[in-house]
Amino acid sequence: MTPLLILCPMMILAALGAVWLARPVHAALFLALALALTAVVYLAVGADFIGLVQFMVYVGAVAVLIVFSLLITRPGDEAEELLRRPRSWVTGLACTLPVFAVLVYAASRHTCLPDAAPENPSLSVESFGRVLFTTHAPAVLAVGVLLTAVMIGAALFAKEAHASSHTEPTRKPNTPGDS
Amino acid sequence: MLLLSFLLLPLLGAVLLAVSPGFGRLHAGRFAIGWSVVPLVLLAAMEFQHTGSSGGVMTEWSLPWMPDARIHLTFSVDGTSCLFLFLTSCVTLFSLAVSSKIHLGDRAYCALILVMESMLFGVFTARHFIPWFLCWEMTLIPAYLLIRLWGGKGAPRAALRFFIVTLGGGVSMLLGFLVLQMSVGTMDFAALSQLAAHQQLVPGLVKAFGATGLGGHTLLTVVAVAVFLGLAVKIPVVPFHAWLPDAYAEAPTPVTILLTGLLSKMGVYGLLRVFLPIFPEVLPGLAPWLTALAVATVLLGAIAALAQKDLKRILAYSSVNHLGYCVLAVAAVATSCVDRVAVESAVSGVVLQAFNHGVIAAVLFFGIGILEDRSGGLRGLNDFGGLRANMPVFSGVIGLALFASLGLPGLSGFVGEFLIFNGVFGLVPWAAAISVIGLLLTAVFLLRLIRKVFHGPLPTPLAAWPDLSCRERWLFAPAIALVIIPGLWPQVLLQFINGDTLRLLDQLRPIP
Amino acid sequence: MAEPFHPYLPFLLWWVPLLPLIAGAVIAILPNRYGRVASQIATGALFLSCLIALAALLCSLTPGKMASSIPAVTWLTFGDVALQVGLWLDPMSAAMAAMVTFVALWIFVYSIGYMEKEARFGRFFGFLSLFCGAMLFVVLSNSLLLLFMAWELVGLASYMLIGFYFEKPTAAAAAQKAFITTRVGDMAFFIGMIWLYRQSGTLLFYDNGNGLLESGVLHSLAGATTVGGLAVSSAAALLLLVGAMGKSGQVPLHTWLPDAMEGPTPVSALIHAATMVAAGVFLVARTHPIFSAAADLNGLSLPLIAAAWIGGITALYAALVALAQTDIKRILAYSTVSQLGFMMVALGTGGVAAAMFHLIAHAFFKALLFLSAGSVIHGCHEEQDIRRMGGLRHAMPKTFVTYAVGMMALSGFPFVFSGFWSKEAILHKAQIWPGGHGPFLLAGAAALLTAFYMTRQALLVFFGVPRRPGVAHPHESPSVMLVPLYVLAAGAVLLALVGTPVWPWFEEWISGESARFDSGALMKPEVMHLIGLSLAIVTLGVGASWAIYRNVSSDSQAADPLAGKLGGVWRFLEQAMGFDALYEKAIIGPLAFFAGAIDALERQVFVPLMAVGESCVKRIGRWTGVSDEKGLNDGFDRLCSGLQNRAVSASRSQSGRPQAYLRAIGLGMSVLLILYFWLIA
Amino acid sequence: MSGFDASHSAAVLWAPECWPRLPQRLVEMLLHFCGAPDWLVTIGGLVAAAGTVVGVFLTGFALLSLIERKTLARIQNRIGPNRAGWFGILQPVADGIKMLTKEDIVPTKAEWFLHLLAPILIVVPSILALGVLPYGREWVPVPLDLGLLFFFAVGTLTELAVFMAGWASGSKFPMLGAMRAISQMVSYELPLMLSALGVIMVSGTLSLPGIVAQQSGFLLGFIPAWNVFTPWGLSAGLVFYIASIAEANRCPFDLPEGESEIVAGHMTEYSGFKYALFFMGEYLGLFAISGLGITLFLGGWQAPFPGLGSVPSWIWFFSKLVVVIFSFLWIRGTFPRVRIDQLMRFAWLCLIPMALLTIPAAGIWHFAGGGLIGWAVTVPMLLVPWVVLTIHYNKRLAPATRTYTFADS
Amino acid sequence: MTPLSLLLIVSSLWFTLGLFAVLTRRNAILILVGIELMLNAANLNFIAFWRYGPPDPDFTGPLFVLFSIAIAAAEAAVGLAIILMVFRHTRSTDLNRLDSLHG
Repeated sequence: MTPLLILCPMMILAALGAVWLARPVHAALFLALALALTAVVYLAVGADFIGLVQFMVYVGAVAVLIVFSLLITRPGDEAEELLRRPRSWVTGLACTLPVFAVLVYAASRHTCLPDAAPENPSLSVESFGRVLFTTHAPAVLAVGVLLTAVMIGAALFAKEAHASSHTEPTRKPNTPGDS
Repeated sequence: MLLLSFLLLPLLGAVLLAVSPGFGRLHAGRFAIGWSVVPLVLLAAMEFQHTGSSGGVMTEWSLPWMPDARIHLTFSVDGTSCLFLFLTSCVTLFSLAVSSKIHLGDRAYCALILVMESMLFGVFTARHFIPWFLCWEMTLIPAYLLIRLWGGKGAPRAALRFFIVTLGGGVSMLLGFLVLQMSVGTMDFAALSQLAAHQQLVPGLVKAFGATGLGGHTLLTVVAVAVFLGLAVKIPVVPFHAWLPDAYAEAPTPVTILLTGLLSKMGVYGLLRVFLPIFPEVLPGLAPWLTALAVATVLLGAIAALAQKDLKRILAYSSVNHLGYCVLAVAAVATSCVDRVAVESAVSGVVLQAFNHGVIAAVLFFGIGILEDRSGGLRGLNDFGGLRANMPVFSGVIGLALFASLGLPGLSGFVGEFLIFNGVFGLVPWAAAISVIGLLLTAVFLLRLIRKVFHGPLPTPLAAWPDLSCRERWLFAPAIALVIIPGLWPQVLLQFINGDTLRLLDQLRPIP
Repeated sequence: MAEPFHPYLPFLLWWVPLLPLIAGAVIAILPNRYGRVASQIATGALFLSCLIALAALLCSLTPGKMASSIPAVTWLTFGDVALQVGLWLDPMSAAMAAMVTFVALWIFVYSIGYMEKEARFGRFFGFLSLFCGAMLFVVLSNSLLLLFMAWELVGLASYMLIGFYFEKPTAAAAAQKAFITTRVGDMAFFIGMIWLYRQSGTLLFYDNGNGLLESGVLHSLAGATTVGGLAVSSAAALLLLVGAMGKSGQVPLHTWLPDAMEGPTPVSALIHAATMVAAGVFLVARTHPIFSAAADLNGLSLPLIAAAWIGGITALYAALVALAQTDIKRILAYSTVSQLGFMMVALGTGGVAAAMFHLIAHAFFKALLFLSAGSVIHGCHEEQDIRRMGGLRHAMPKTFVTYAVGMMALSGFPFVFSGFWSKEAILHKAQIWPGGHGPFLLAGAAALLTAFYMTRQALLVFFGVPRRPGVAHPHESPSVMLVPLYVLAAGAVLLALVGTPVWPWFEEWISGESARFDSGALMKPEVMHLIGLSLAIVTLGVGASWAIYRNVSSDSQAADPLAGKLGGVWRFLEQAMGFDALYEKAIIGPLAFFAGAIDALERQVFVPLMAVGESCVKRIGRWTGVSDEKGLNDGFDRLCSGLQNRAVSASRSQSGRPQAYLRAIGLGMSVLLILYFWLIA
Repeated sequence: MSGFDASHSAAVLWAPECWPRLPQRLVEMLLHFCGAPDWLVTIGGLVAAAGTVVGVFLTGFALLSLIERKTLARIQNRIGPNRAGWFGILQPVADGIKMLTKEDIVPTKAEWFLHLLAPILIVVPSILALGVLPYGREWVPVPLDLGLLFFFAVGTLTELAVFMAGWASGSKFPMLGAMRAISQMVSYELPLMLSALGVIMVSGTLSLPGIVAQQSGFLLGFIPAWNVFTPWGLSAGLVFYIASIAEANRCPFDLPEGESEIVAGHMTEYSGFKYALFFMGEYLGLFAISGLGITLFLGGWQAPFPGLGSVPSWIWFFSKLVVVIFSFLWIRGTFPRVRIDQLMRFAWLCLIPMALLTIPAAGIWHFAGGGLIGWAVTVPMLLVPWVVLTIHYNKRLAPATRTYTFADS
Repeated sequence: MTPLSLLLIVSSLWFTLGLFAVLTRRNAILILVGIELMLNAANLNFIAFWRYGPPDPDFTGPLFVLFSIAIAAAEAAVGLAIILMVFRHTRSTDLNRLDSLHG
């Protein structure tokens, strides 16, 4: 409980930063922070494996991808973003507040669970892996196919980019006096 | 599944060719040639698997497609099919191998040929009308495109004519089988022949179409004629042959090889495996007409060949003449099947003749292709002379094929003709006696061809032509082996079909 | 009786025909530059097969074990019917095989010298080997089918050899003519064979009582009748006879034989002596039981009568035509036709043995004559016209001697030459033939003329003065060509020993009886008569010829002495009685016309008909296309454009900004949620 | 993370095998003796253990920076640092003092916080990673069950740090350098992890000590049963080795800091101690990744020959580390730097496919039990692609023939 | 407040914030950030329920999270690839400029 009490406010703040900061890079870095904190939460509640995976995938890959694409696209100045803030507020809140209300309402209903339920033991990697590769082997396969497809798709995108934007410099033998 | 993969294999090759732009100039051809070796290997495997079994169905694959209408995609291979499949694989491979580099650089060309091979496999293995007919008609599209796109000057016209006429035949056949489907509710060949053997086709027809006021027998005759029309156009039988000389002459040589070596065999195959077993009831009535048409085909083909000046047209008519013998044998079997030995002989003869003609015609048309290649497109009878002097190997090979074509014993052509005449004489002596003139005339025009092209003084411009190149020799070698070996040892082919022959014989006799 | 003479014979006998065939195949794939090797292979193979054939001959001499079948092998099976082929050795086939291999061997040897300078030296031996192999199969076959197949191969080989100088249009045409003419006969043979097969169910000659030539089958064949009450055996035999006529150059299918002189001389020798033309006669001899199956009490049947008459006519016709020829080889060619006529007469009149004896004797001396003629031609630098020769006996004494032997054997010089006795035997058979005297008279006349024209030829070639200024130095041939001549000459003489009436060993042997020496046979009155007649004929012919041609002018352009006397008849004979022209007019012309007509029919009727159908289809297609375009498509287009206009106005609300959509969705969902809770509440 | 076990026998404790753990033990004992609660004892022990590792590797870093310069100098036919101390042995100390005393410059356009955070974030993951490696039979600073996963997970943090450094500097070269570095690291991380998968499959554990234990024993009595001596292990080890060079940004894959092109990459705008931190992070990363490679493929602390059990196992680990690091130096001195497109293509078209191929190979090996069948199947399965790829790259990457003309000729 | 409800509150807040980002941010990449937040909110719920919910011997929650992470990674890769493609064409990642679908 104690780690959670420390972590949760940090998570909320990080999420707020990710959503609210006008500078895209800052927002992205806050996202990374938020995700890393999630990983820590997972570790804290005993889901070690999931936590490490979360760290590896989200912080190591997704966040890096996002900042990388920000590097490439160089989004414009935040002044404009800040200007249109008030307008977007209204609609945004109008849509999200009911959702939040419903979620909180639903969360408050978890009391239907027996209070005295014992906490589940922490995640054992071996038995987890056993379940994963026996009962859920088809799903693993499906995810594998999906990832392969994504990899190929991404490679194709990249290839097209390569073809359109990048031409390999051709080497020419040095001409005399060029040295 | 071996069978299914075998059937679809060339199609897969075609698809691969079609979707891979990576095949550059020559690679498409190399790929296609290499690919078309595979069916031969598979066929050998199939044969090896079933070696020792006494004929019968070697392998079968069936898929209920529209079970309610009793339409199954049934394919099976028996000895006769096996022989035709072998022919198809060989001739397709040969045709690809002899194609010029320009053709082989074209992915579409190679792909179309492979598509055609697949469809031919289907025709020679399908045991239900629907898949059979689908494949049958699907061969037309690649054939049309091949003639049209790579043919000579008159090719568009010839191709269109070929397409329309054969399609017309197909429509007639389709109508015939639809009538059968509506009356007896099946289009499965085996089921139909079973019904025919139990004489239940006529009652079925009467029940379904009695309202037309025609008798059941007449109705069945009409259906049989409709089916025959479709087959006759393909073979072709006089008077439905007018598309043939132009199409053969205008098509590029490898495609001509396919047309004569394989497409015409579809008709013969259909006569033997579809027409005869399904309509034994009305055959005696139709037989005189069939015989007359067959004799006309034999004679007209031979005589018309005498008047031709174009080598390809000569050989085209020669094909008409040779396939006429097949039709003749079928007509004789249709007449009566009292003389059991004669029927066996005729039926075996038909298969052998079809097979051997496919091989021989392929060699001959390739020979003409070489002549065209050397001469820059000439192929008139009088454009050549004395080629034996500077192209001895070529002359030897083509001479061998020509003699095989005119039925010299020891070469493949003789066995089929002997068996056909043996059978026909036992069943319809007069037809055999008349058709022998065809054999004689075949010798006349083929020898004339030899004399004009290979003998006589050698014109100066021709003296520079080189003899067969190493590649051409190696192309000819297996084909020539296929001409000689079945001539000396016909059992190598006959052992495949003897079982089927006996089965067909049983189908022809009505079960009381 | 069917047990083999020798344990190895059934195995070895196959090699008799196979060896030359294999040699031919080997030579076919041997590059042309190995000509000498090819000739050695061919000669060697033939030598081996000659040895085996002679061994077989020796085996078959043993009395009591007259015939042997080599076990038949199944060649093919159709349905459940097996078709068998095999070899057969009886005196007839043994004698023929020995003769063919022996004579051909010497022709091969001769060819090595004769063809020395040919570019296609090797090929020539390949074809010769093929020729011999095929002929040996004809001779040894125990199956009509195998016989037919070999028969056709003989045709192929002859085609190749006659057309050996294919650059010459005449040679190419002659080859084609030979093949097609004989194929006319072949087709009849083909049908006859199939008829026999269909009728009897077997194609084996001898098959332990079930063979075609054995009494059971023969009975049934003779019993069945066909059109016009003819027995099937007779009808089929007639068809076989037509085949034999084609191969053996009987009138009217003889025209190819003189033209076949376009081939090299050894080929002519081979065709005329050992291989090709003998095949026809041999066929009739072999299938003689079928010919006579339906014979009446006199031993007459329609095919036999036909054979006798055709033979007689051919003999006389060819002898007449030979009178007027000037080409040394053409004269010999016609003489062959004439002699084949003799053999046919013998076969028709029932003398198989006589026919075979004449066939073998003829093979020797005709080979001898052709080879000698070749030697002459060779010596005269490829001159073939006898009017431009003359006086050669000084220049080529050895050739002259051998030629003279051959000439005398052919003309039937009495007593020491085999030709005399064989011809005498034939005349004897013809004379006592119950079917009439026609063949006998025809044959007798032919014999007279034979003596006449052969003497004429000999005189013109070897006697008198040289009539050709160009031929300054005719020379004798090399010994590789001469030795075969000696051997064949010896054979032509020595054969006489086994065919005299005193000791008719050959006849008895062929007909399966043991020979006995009977010196009294010569003194029988009918024999004496006949011998006298023969003597008279020969004397008359030779004498007349001597009288006319003894002093031929030295001018090579001068007309023949007889030409003036005979006038138009001479020209008629010179053109071989116009058979070629007749065929040209009666067959080839109409056929060409017919072909043209059919072609016109194709182009004018069938193709337009098809075009009509095609254009109908096209028109229907165009019509449906237009109606589709105008009716369906236009209507659909209008519908679409109407829809489009409405849609444009409707699409204004779509800003294209995804977030606007999302917000709309979000708002909508919020409203729904509120609604939901309101409703729940 | 077991608590302090007071009953640990002194004999074991004082054995050479346990020397490296002495600080931890001592702290634990001290805290226990002072009556601290268990969790404090544990934490204290862990801190001490970490301190040991950090101390050892910081010393190693200092030594390595000298050794590298000396070695490179020998390779390039120079002498290298030779002024400070005996054979320049005090050079690292001098460098360190120099770095610490230099002015810390923060560019005006930079974001000072991220600019500060980046070097720290570079060092932290390396140290974290070093913490889980098994250095000896008894010396595993933090024995995690998921050690390998942990190693990779923290390793990914480096990328973010590099990004921060590049972006926060607010200048061109760092930005370009960061882009290069990130793309390179992302690309080479894949083969790195994939090649480790085979080991996981065969050993059946994610725990690094477990992986080392699995490699114990000898084949035929003398070949160590290390993963590198199996076909798939050799293949995966090769991939791992190459990828680790790239992951450590070392020559010939040192593009992110290619001096001739982009000055010093993401470190351009750093100076003083921050710069030193970057350096430290890199060298610590090098140690970590080499250590992981040793653990996965070279048998970790296992002795290379039988009969050497009495030698403390961590000696073997560090010997191997020296060899591996030396090979890195050698490579750095030998190979020229590759082009960025060659680098990327090599990763995606060669290393990743090969790494993927090792996975089924390892599976086959695992199920075939490593016998003859395993050899027969996996050797061709891996050898052929390697040979083909090698030939291909020899052709593709071989530079065009150049003709040089010299100024003085 | 139990740990479960704490986590649930956090996750619903995350979800709302993510949704808010999706609706209001104009940079496509930042919209992706919002999406990631939403996904993680869901993951958090799964873990929370697995840990503090009824007994779960089959690890349904972690399993779901694992798959979700895998798929989210794929989604991020593809999404970013698409955004980069779009950027290459329009030189912008501003969603409001990508209105070529408008009616």
